[in-house]
Amino acid sequence: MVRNPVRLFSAALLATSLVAAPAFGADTVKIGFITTLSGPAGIIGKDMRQSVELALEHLGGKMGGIPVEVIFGDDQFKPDVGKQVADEMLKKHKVDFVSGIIWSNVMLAVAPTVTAAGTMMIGTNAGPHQLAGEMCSERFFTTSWQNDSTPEAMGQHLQDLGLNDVYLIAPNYAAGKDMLTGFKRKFKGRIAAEVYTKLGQQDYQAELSQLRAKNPKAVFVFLPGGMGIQFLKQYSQAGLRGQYPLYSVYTVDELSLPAVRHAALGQFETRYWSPDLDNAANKKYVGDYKKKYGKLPSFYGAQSYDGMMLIDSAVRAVKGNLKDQKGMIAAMRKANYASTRGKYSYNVNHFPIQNYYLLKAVAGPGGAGDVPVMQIQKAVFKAHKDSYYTKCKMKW
Amino acid sequence: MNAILFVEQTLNGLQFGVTLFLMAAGLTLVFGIMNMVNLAHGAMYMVGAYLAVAATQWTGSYLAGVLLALVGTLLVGVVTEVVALRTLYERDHLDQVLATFGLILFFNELVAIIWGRAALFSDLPQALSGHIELVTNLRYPVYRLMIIIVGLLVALLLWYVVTRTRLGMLIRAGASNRTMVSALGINIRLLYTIVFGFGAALAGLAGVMAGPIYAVQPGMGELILIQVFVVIVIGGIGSIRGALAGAIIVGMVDTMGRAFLKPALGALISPTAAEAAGPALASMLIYLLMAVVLALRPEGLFPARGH
Amino acid sequence: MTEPLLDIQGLVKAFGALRATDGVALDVLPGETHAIIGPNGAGKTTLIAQLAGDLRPDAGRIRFAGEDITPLGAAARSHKGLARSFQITSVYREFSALDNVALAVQAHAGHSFRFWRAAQSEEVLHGPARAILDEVGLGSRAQVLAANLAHGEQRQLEIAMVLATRPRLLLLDEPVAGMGADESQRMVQFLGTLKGRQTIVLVEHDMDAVFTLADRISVLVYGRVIATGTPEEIRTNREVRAAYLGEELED
Amino acid sequence: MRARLVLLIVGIAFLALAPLVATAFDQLFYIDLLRRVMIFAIAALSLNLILGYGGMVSFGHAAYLGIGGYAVAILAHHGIHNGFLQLGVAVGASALVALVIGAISIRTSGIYFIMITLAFTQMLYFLGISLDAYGGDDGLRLAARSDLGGLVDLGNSTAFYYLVFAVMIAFLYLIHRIVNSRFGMVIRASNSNEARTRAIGFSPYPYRLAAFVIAGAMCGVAGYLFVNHTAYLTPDFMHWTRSGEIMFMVILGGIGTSVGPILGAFVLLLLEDLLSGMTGFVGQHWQLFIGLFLVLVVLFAKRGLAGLLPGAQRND
Repeated sequence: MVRNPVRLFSAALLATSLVAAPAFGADTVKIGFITTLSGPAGIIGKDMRQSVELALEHLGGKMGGIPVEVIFGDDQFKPDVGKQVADEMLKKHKVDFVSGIIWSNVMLAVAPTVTAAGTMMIGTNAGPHQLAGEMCSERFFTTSWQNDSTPEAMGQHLQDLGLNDVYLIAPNYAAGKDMLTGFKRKFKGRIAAEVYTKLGQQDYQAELSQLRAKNPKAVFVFLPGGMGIQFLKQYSQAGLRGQYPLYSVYTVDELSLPAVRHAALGQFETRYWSPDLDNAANKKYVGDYKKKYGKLPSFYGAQSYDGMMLIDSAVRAVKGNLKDQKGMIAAMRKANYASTRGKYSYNVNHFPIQNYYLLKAVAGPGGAGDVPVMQIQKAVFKAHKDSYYTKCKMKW
Repeated sequence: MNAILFVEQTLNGLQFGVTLFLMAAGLTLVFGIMNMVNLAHGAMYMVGAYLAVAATQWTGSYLAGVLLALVGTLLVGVVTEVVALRTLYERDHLDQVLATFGLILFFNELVAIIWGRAALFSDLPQALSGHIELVTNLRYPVYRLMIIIVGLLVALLLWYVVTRTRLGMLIRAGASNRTMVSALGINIRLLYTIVFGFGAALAGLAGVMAGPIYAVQPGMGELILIQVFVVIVIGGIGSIRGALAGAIIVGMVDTMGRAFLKPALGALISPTAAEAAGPALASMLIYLLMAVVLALRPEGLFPARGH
Repeated sequence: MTEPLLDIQGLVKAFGALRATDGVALDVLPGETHAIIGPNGAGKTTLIAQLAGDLRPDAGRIRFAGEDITPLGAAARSHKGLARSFQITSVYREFSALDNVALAVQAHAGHSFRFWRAAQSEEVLHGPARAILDEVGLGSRAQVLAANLAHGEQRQLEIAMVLATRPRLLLLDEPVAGMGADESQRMVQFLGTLKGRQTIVLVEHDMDAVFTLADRISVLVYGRVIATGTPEEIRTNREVRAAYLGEELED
Repeated sequence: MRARLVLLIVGIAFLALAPLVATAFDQLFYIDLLRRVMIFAIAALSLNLILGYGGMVSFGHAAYLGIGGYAVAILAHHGIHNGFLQLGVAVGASALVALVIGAISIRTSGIYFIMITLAFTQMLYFLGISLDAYGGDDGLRLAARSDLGGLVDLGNSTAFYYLVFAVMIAFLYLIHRIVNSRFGMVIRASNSNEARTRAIGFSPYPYRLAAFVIAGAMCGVAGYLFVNHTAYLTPDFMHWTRSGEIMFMVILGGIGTSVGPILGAFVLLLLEDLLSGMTGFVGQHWQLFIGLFLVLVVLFAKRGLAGLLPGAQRND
């Protein structure tokens, strides 16, 4: 069961017998996909992995006629492990592309390592502002978003509603602060309070008591993963659900909805994608995912599926000549593939220019007792560009 | 400062405190009596929460689910003690730390294998999902009030068992003088198993009650475990009284810190500086408290005598 | 009359309601072997602990060589010249006999913030240590791990460690406890050779040892000294016989 | 004893030759992997000084990994890349923090000591998270690796490997010297029998504190190397599970044995790498097997893995 002992042996043979690979038309396309597969966050990694596998199935296991091999790596939610796995992908497996990465801090450790080694990196979740701005690279693409864009959309929405006295809650760490900054970039109304909670905090009753004392008009939160599940349950139990409308980003998704259920009903999120987005690629992806795995995919999965499709478009454009990196970059810049979000284009920093929608958690097809589903209400941004691309010096 | 808000935050602190106490009681006894560092105590909390969800679904009754979960956690605790931990009592703390950390990984993965990595849905029974108006303008969730009451009842029950029963006499004797208990011809292995099992069941109870408000997911035990260690160390290891005092203090300090530290700091230093320092300091507060307590009283507030 | 080397006044130590030491007064003259005896629970262990600096008395004063040492801890008292053996054998089990004694020498050879040179190669430590091991009769066992020594040998080793600190007063807490008759006799013989050269406070249950070695004896009962005198005086003291020896005889 | 020496020499020779073999077979990844393992081995070695020899069970040793890392990353962030200066600051800051933590912690003992060292590291961890200027939780990217003035180019994977290797061997020797010196004898004696140590005239406190500071400073060096290895720093360096990992390497290898910590680091990290890279059930649930492995080691290899080596029955 050990990871490819045969390959190690054959690689050694190759190296010693100096059999050079043919100048073009590689025999396999190797992709190293790094995500978090162990620990509580492994649930996200699993969704991404399943989506990658589904993408390969849809591609018939081939990109541009060449068999594809994806090697999965577990970063354990630690930047240094992520970097080690990336090194392993590059130097041991000698992959042609590195893809995946959930967390901004892991991405900031991994992406420069990969691009500096001359390999292409296709991010499928984390979009830290550094990579969108001064650290942008021609070898780095992402199929997701820049972190700030989603809260910007929510800020814009509340601005459009003309709300005042909004209460903001986020964990006390870099992403939490970025989210609130992004929100405030578009929301110009009065802010009732800005509260930072402990990272990984479980109980929010103290914050909810403070919140009620302030009597705001609306609440905006960023509480990803388990924090969000806990917050939503407690928000609903405290009887605040009907009282103060709750808006969030990265807090409610298809992974957390089964655990939160009715406590999420009526919740608003902004996002660039939703399972009910109406286009052929998305219908095929969501439908087949549901058929294969028995539940709805999340945006993490959609981005990862897109990541594979983006790579496929590039490999096909250079007719399998993986040495032609310039050609592949040029192809990717066109975003010429059937994305689950529909047609989009790339900005100079290789981040998507795309729509952002307002979503609402509504009762599932099985009625009130069923797991709620996210439903698109309207587009808040059309062809939105992120706020950092001007800092990116890349020209094309 | 608003008086109602202050009362409400006090209740919140109390509620967090009693949850910590349920965890701390078992841990401090296992420490005090068997001289055992059990990092896997958090795993029992997680097992309790998972079993409650599973048993509630299976029986369709919340109460039956809770009872089954408690019995189940007790059994898991007893089996763990007999199979793995029993042989570790005579080892030093290091071996215990290593082995019980191994158990954490084991239980977390086991739960992930059985129930998956996704957080489970766990809801309140209808009867407990409302609020009551304690005094004018102070509405408090019924479920949280129930946690406070259950926690205080358990504390009372423990006080009775420890001070008024033969088992309690043995437990107290065991915490202060291990050799004496064995000299009395007591079946010490059985005593240990009983203490460990009930400690696990108490942690399970904490987990059962936490299920509907927190996320039921693998690794949920470790989030609370470190705070429980802080509690028993502040209280003094091996002392139930210390565990209760430590739990209430930590619960209050943490809650009040989160609620009032930033405004309080804002009055002292500039609001922008408070904005930055407040949340950071609130996260560190209980550790700061522990360092101060241990610097002044190296054996905690209520040391069990005779170590 | 000569100035006492050790002078104890009104020493009190209570544990809750129990006054384990209840106003003990005692003096030890230079060069004498002063035995402290008493039934179980008389407070001997508590007294020794206070003399050695492991327990802080609640009241009272301990003067050593004319100096008040009451506030000093165990290590500081060792440097004043007070050395103790423990009731339960207390040696470094994972070190060789020689290293055990060398450590005691080292403790009185300046500070130990020396990080590089191997202590085992330092003749200034091992030379004296070897000499003392020879003196107590363990010379041939120098390289044996303390854990592997026989019980009697471990007790001898402990005495060697005590001597290695070049003490002015030896506090010996039941030095023959748990020994066989032969071992016990050899230990008494050895302690006899120290008589006169060393001032010794001897706490002991073994009455043969006590009456063989002691110049004076103090009898401790319920935390108080009820009598002090020569072995002959103690043997004939009626109060002592009633309170102590009587019980002992009944055993 | 001879068998162990042979094993030690074989091990050192293996590590010395590993980069050459890896380069010959074009498997440069193994250079990075072993380098990371050796950096953790250095951290474990430093912990072993206080934990194994001094009996001080510090559950917060990752603090110095973090401080060493922050020293480099913060200086680099402000444009100071001089590797020697960075090293000085890393060691100095680690020693200073160890002095403060140690001064308070060493007054306690047993489980209290374990918990108070943990508490201090938790404080530093949360402090790191709230340091917005230095990336907070996202951490800091090292703009450039430490510049050692042409002595060693840390950008060169193999050269960096040999630097780490040299530091590890040097620390192994340094600790060997320390534990056998007068100072080391006091530390070990205080661990073995504290009452006896006081009775013969030592106050253990200053010696323990000094050992604590030395161990902190040595771990600061590991932090210095680690941040240069990952070229990235996060407060995660100081997470309590990281302290636990370092501790497990020491216990796993065999506490108070000279090469035990190195052995422990290699076994734990290589096993993690091996299991997590497997496919199927094992790969998906590899932590289950690591967990079982730890429990079994404790139950059946009482003196750690070093206790299983030939010649281990000797009670050193």
